[in-house]
Amino acid sequence: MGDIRYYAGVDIGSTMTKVVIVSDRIETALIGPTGPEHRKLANKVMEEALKQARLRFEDLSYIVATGYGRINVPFADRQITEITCHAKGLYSLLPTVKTIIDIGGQDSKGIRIKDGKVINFVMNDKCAAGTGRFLEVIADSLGVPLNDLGKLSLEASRATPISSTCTVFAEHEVTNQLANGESVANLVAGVHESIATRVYSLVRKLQIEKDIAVTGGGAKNIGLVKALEGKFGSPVLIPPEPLITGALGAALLGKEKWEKARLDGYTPTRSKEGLQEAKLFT
Amino acid sequence: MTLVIGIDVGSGYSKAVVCEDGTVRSHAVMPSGGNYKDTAKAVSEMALQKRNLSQRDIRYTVATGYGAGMVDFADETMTDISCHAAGIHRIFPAVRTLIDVGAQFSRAIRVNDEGKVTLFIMNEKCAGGSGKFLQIIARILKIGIEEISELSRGSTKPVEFTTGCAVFAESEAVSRIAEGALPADILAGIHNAMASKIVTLVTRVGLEEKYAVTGGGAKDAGLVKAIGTELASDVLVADEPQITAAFGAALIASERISR
Amino acid sequence: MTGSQNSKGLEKADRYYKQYGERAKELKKEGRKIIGYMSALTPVEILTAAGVAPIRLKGFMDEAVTKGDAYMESIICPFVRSAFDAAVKGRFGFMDGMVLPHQCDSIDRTNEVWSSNLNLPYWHFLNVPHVTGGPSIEFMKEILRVFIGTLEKFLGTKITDTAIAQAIKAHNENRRLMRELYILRKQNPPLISGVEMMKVLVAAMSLPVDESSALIKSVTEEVKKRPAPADGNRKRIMIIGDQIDHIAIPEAIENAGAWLVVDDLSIGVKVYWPEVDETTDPLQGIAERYLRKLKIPTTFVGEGDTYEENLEARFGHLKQRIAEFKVDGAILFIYKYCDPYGFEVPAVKSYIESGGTPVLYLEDEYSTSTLARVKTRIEAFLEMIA
Amino acid sequence: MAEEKKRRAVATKTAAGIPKFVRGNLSATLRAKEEGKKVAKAFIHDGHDEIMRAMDIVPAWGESFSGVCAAKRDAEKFLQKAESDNFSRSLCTYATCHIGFEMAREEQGGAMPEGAPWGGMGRPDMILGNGQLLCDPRFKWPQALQHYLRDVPVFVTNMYYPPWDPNVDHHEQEKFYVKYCTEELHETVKFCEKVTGKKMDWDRLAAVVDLSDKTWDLFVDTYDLRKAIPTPMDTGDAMNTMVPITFNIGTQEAYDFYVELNNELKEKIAQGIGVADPEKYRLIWAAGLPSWFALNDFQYFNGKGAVFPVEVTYRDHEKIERLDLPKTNDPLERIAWRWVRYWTHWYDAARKIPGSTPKVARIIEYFEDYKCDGVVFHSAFSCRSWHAGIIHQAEVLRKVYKDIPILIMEGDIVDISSYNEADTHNRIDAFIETLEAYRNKQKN
Ligand SMILES: Nc1ncnc2c1ncn2[C@@H]1O[C@H](COP(=O)(O)OP(=O)(O)O)[C@@H](O)[C@H]1O
Ligand SMILES: Nc1ncnc2c1ncn2[C@@H]1O[C@H](COP(=O)(O)OP(=O)(O)O)[C@@H](O)[C@H]1O
Ligand code: SF4
Ligand code: SF4
Ligand code: SF4
Repeated sequence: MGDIRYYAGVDIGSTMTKVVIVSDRIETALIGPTGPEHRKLANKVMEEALKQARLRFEDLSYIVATGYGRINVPFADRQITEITCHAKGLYSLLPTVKTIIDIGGQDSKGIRIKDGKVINFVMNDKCAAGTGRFLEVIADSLGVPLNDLGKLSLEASRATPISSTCTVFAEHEVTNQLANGESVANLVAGVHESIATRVYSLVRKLQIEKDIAVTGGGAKNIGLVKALEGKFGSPVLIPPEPLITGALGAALLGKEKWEKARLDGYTPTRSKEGLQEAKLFT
Repeated sequence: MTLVIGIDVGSGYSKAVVCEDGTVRSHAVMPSGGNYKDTAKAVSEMALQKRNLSQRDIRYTVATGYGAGMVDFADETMTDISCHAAGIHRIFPAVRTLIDVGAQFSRAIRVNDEGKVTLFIMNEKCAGGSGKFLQIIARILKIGIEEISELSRGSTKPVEFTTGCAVFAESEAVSRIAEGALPADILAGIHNAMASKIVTLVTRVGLEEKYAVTGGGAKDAGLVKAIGTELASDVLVADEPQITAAFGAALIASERISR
Repeated sequence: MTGSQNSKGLEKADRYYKQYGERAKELKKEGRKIIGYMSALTPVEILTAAGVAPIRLKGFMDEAVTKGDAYMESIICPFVRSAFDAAVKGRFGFMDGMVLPHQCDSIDRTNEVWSSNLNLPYWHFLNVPHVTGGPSIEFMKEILRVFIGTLEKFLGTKITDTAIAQAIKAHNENRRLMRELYILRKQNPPLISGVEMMKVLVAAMSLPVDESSALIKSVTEEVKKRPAPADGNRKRIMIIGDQIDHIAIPEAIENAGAWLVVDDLSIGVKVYWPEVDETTDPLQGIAERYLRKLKIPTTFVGEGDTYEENLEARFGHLKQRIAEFKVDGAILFIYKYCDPYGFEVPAVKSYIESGGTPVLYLEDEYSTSTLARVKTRIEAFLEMIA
Repeated sequence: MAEEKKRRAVATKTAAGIPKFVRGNLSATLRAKEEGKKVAKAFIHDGHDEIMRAMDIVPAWGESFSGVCAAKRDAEKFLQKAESDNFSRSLCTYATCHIGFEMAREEQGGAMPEGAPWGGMGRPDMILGNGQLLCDPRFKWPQALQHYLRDVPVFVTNMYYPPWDPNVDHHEQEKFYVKYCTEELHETVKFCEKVTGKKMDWDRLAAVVDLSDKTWDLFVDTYDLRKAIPTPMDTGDAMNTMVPITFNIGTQEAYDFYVELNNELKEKIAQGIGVADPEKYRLIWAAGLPSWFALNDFQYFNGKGAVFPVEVTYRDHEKIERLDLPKTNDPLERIAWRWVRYWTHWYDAARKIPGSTPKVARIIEYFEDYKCDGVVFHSAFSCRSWHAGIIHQAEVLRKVYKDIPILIMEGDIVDISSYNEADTHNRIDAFIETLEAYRNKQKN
């Protein structure tokens, strides 16, 4: 092992848990295959990731937790918001990017970065409309796997307008339209259009500058990405694995913190806690 | 025979009530699904079949509810607000305030001494206070909607939800369960959250004794209790609260043929 | 822990904060009349001169609005809704009367909703103008006279000019004392935390002026004596908004690893900096303070020759505070449905940013239930300016 | 489509001239430069109309502009533009729509934003506001606008009227309120003189004020014709025919318009032509600006036999004699008295009914005079000024008057995003059933 040091980032999202371990390169990246039921089991994903990288927990020098569930991850050394982490992670992958749009399960955000640093950001409010969760709900009720939504919507002849903003009622609207003979593809396209509209009006509050990147789970959906490109009137960049940018950023920030501490003349001690379940509510 | 039928095509459930001279002969309830037209037919068939009747035996049909317009065989349509009032008036003539908890809307309705609506208010365009909320929670608890009532009974410390959004509450409930919260406490938490939204509607129309809860939500004793606690007074619930509007529609149908 | 003698001030503030109105209740038992009021625009000097105990109404961020919504539309600013809800729930049951000054639509368009639902023995709507020119000062004096007249009628006593002049002195002194306490926050780390300060500010507005002054004094002494907090390596934050009167917000800021060192709130700097001129006619002095010196977006300022000049007149004080208190970042916390503050957001944000201070703009409800998202934003903001 | 046809049948012919007025007002702002006139961004109902008309200042009405955008269902892009600079969606959408429009124009170096309705509106040379009792946007909107139009001078006056207080006699206060208003109006004139470089012609001003008094009276007489059964004109129509009195008061065209409308209504009455056939229910529109994007909802009511012979919205006038205005030679003082009395003349009516309020007293009077059966309120979420306190009005109305059917609708003036036609129609249906129930009860 010698001098190689390992740092981990854990992104406990509202929908998925992501773990990235870095050294001088990305050692491993793992996305919790589970749904919301298990997101507190960040430790399990971490174990998996360690296994994959053939490392032991003790090999990690520093762990940063981020995401919606970052608050109570006992084995993390530090918590950093997903905004900073996404910016960091994305910048390391796509350094030309100035505006990031992150579409996650619980919220959508717009982040403006300059030299890898956040200079401004916006987040949506407490409603599921315009978030990835909206997509999940619709995918579920249409019986289409989340993975296929994007492709499917590309076959649409038009985007069916969805009039309800409320996710719950929109779901209802979609099922009704379906019964009335509207095609699944058109409906999915309509849903993408509706989310893109919401996200666009949110992100507009930033002085949008190119390049624009889309990250988070929403970026895995080509239909949504296309709808967004339509709104922005320009193509957007997508990182190779958009789900992990937050965790990657967290790991990189961990590395940075650790190294800076070393320069300042001390070695940060790891949190005493071993791998155990996180808590999301107090 | 002066048989009539009232059909309530709700956004969640469709209900049919067959009446003869103002008394219920049979009724049926089924999920509305996506195709209101077919469901309306199916639910009325179902109610008729229970008494070996057919649509030909029916003198008058009144359709109501969200999808009333799709019931092409109806003689007349009425809004479910009036039908709820008509129905509850026959069941509890003393009731002056009515709380209807349906799948998509919750409403507070004031009824006069003749069973006519004098004022009504609905919830806004957010599912946070609607019956749909219950369905969502039942799904994640992997229980039938009819089990909610019983299950919520044992709660000792209701969960306090950090969000009013039905969608996020769903994920929150999931996590809470994973963290060991009891289903009973989750349900009680949802009941409290819903009750406080519903009670606002009630105070807006003015609470007058007596009051009743109707609609599918009234089948949930936990919710009814939470509403009662918020309002600090007793609440009436019919035996089959969910069919109140369909019953009301049938009563209106009877009225039509007696004229 | 310092000795109990010394810890009195903060402890008291904490108690009055937690049991808001406790002192008013006691005073009522002693036979004092209690007059509640809304907003920074109520001339408390006149209430004090009348011999009543004034208490400013507050909201309760951690309580859901339940009763109030039955009478008040949800298009009203959530702070007013919360305060009204508390009032109809009887939390201010000790009030003999209330003064509602014309501040904004959320307040003045609900005047009748308040008055008829609370049905108090005394009620006054004080029609404070929105502009500040000469005719407005004269007009303000007229409505102050009407106000005084109704109070006199209610109390059955005369409110003399001498009494008003004395009250002005007392309130100026009170403001001076509070500013002294604020000054202790200029140090790094500040001698008093934002959370503690919030409690003091809230407690102070629930007390008669002399008791309020005594409280502030004892807090100042206590704070000066206790050892300074160690952690000086934190960002220094300013918060700007209308009535933020719950510790949840300073807590969110300070738990995220920053110090809240100064504010521009309507229960803080906005009311404690401007004084009433003691050398002129009392009503003239009061009119000028409330119309011209109080920096609140509901009094229109536009007398300058250029827009830039007006910006200085409207927001110049913010830059001063930022410099004096060495602020690293400002949080603009505006309630939804608030037109006066809402329309200013682009102007105030760009004004502060032009001075090199980053601004986080948050638009929110008045509720701790939505705070989780606010916290994330605050944390991200701190990381951003780190 | 069927509804479109019906719509034409019920509307007055005279109302067909309204688009000309609206367009005319917009294009006047665009033409002003060539004609050497100054344009003022101004507010309706602010007491500035006559001053502007007498000084040849062309008013640019922000409310009208945003209303037109809304009616064309094309406001979203401007709302979003404003939102992009952090103007909240919860703010007055007349304001944010207009500000968004001006922002877009400034960004394009003065070029008219694409899709601005009817050629758009000219850039103002000055902005007039009024921090009056009516609403916050009336002084914050000008200030916010100046953020993007920095060279354009802003002037804000304050015109108050005594607040309603059952325990305080407003008569005593009227004088100093009028004095204050008059002084403020004089300040406004000074400001306008400075910007235009012209002096006020006081005789001309007096003539304009007389003309608006005359128009004011004619307007009320004309609207009173709607008391006829069946009513010849509906609120849906009135939301159009209010344009001349609201935006063109003090001009001969406005006066002439009401002459024409008056004739048409008389004719309709003579022939017994009503808005709805048969007319079953008469309703009062008791508060609220309409949803401009959903004016067809009035036709939906009409189709169910319900008509609105009267509304409080935009009926910003009562017969002059009723206001009992003191004599004065200062036309500005005249405006001030008219303004103050317009509000306070309801106070005495309110005092006669314990527990009532001026707004409710007014509803009761109209309800009786126009022989109404029910009350409809509209609550628009982005304007607190007219829409806060509606629940309270409804409650007081029932308490001090009688048990009458009431409907509170919810929507917005400009922002269509929360509007749902099916829901709205469903509510209207239920309300019609309620009216029927009351009707039957009365019969028994
Ligand atoms: N393969 C996929 N195809 C399309 N959408 C996806 C896919 N995977 C995830 N998503 C979307 O991404 C969201 C989760 O994104 P993520 O960034 O992990 O959010 P969070 O951090 O809140 O868990 C889901 O709500 C879903 O909408
Ligand atoms: N047995 C039950 N226990 C609890 N809640 C129920 C039960 N049955 C139905 N519900 C609730 O009633 C709602 C449907 O009510 P209903 O009056 O049929 O609505 P709608 O007419 O809008 O379809 C469901 O959303 C569910 O919340
Ligand atoms: S509108 Fe729907 S999605 Fe939005 S908060 Fe309400 S329930 Fe949630
Ligand atoms: S926050 Fe705004 S709307 Fe609310 S009371 Fe203050 S000024 Fe008025
Ligand atoms: S009255 Fe209402 S709509 Fe008109 S400017 Fe004021 S807030 Fe806007």
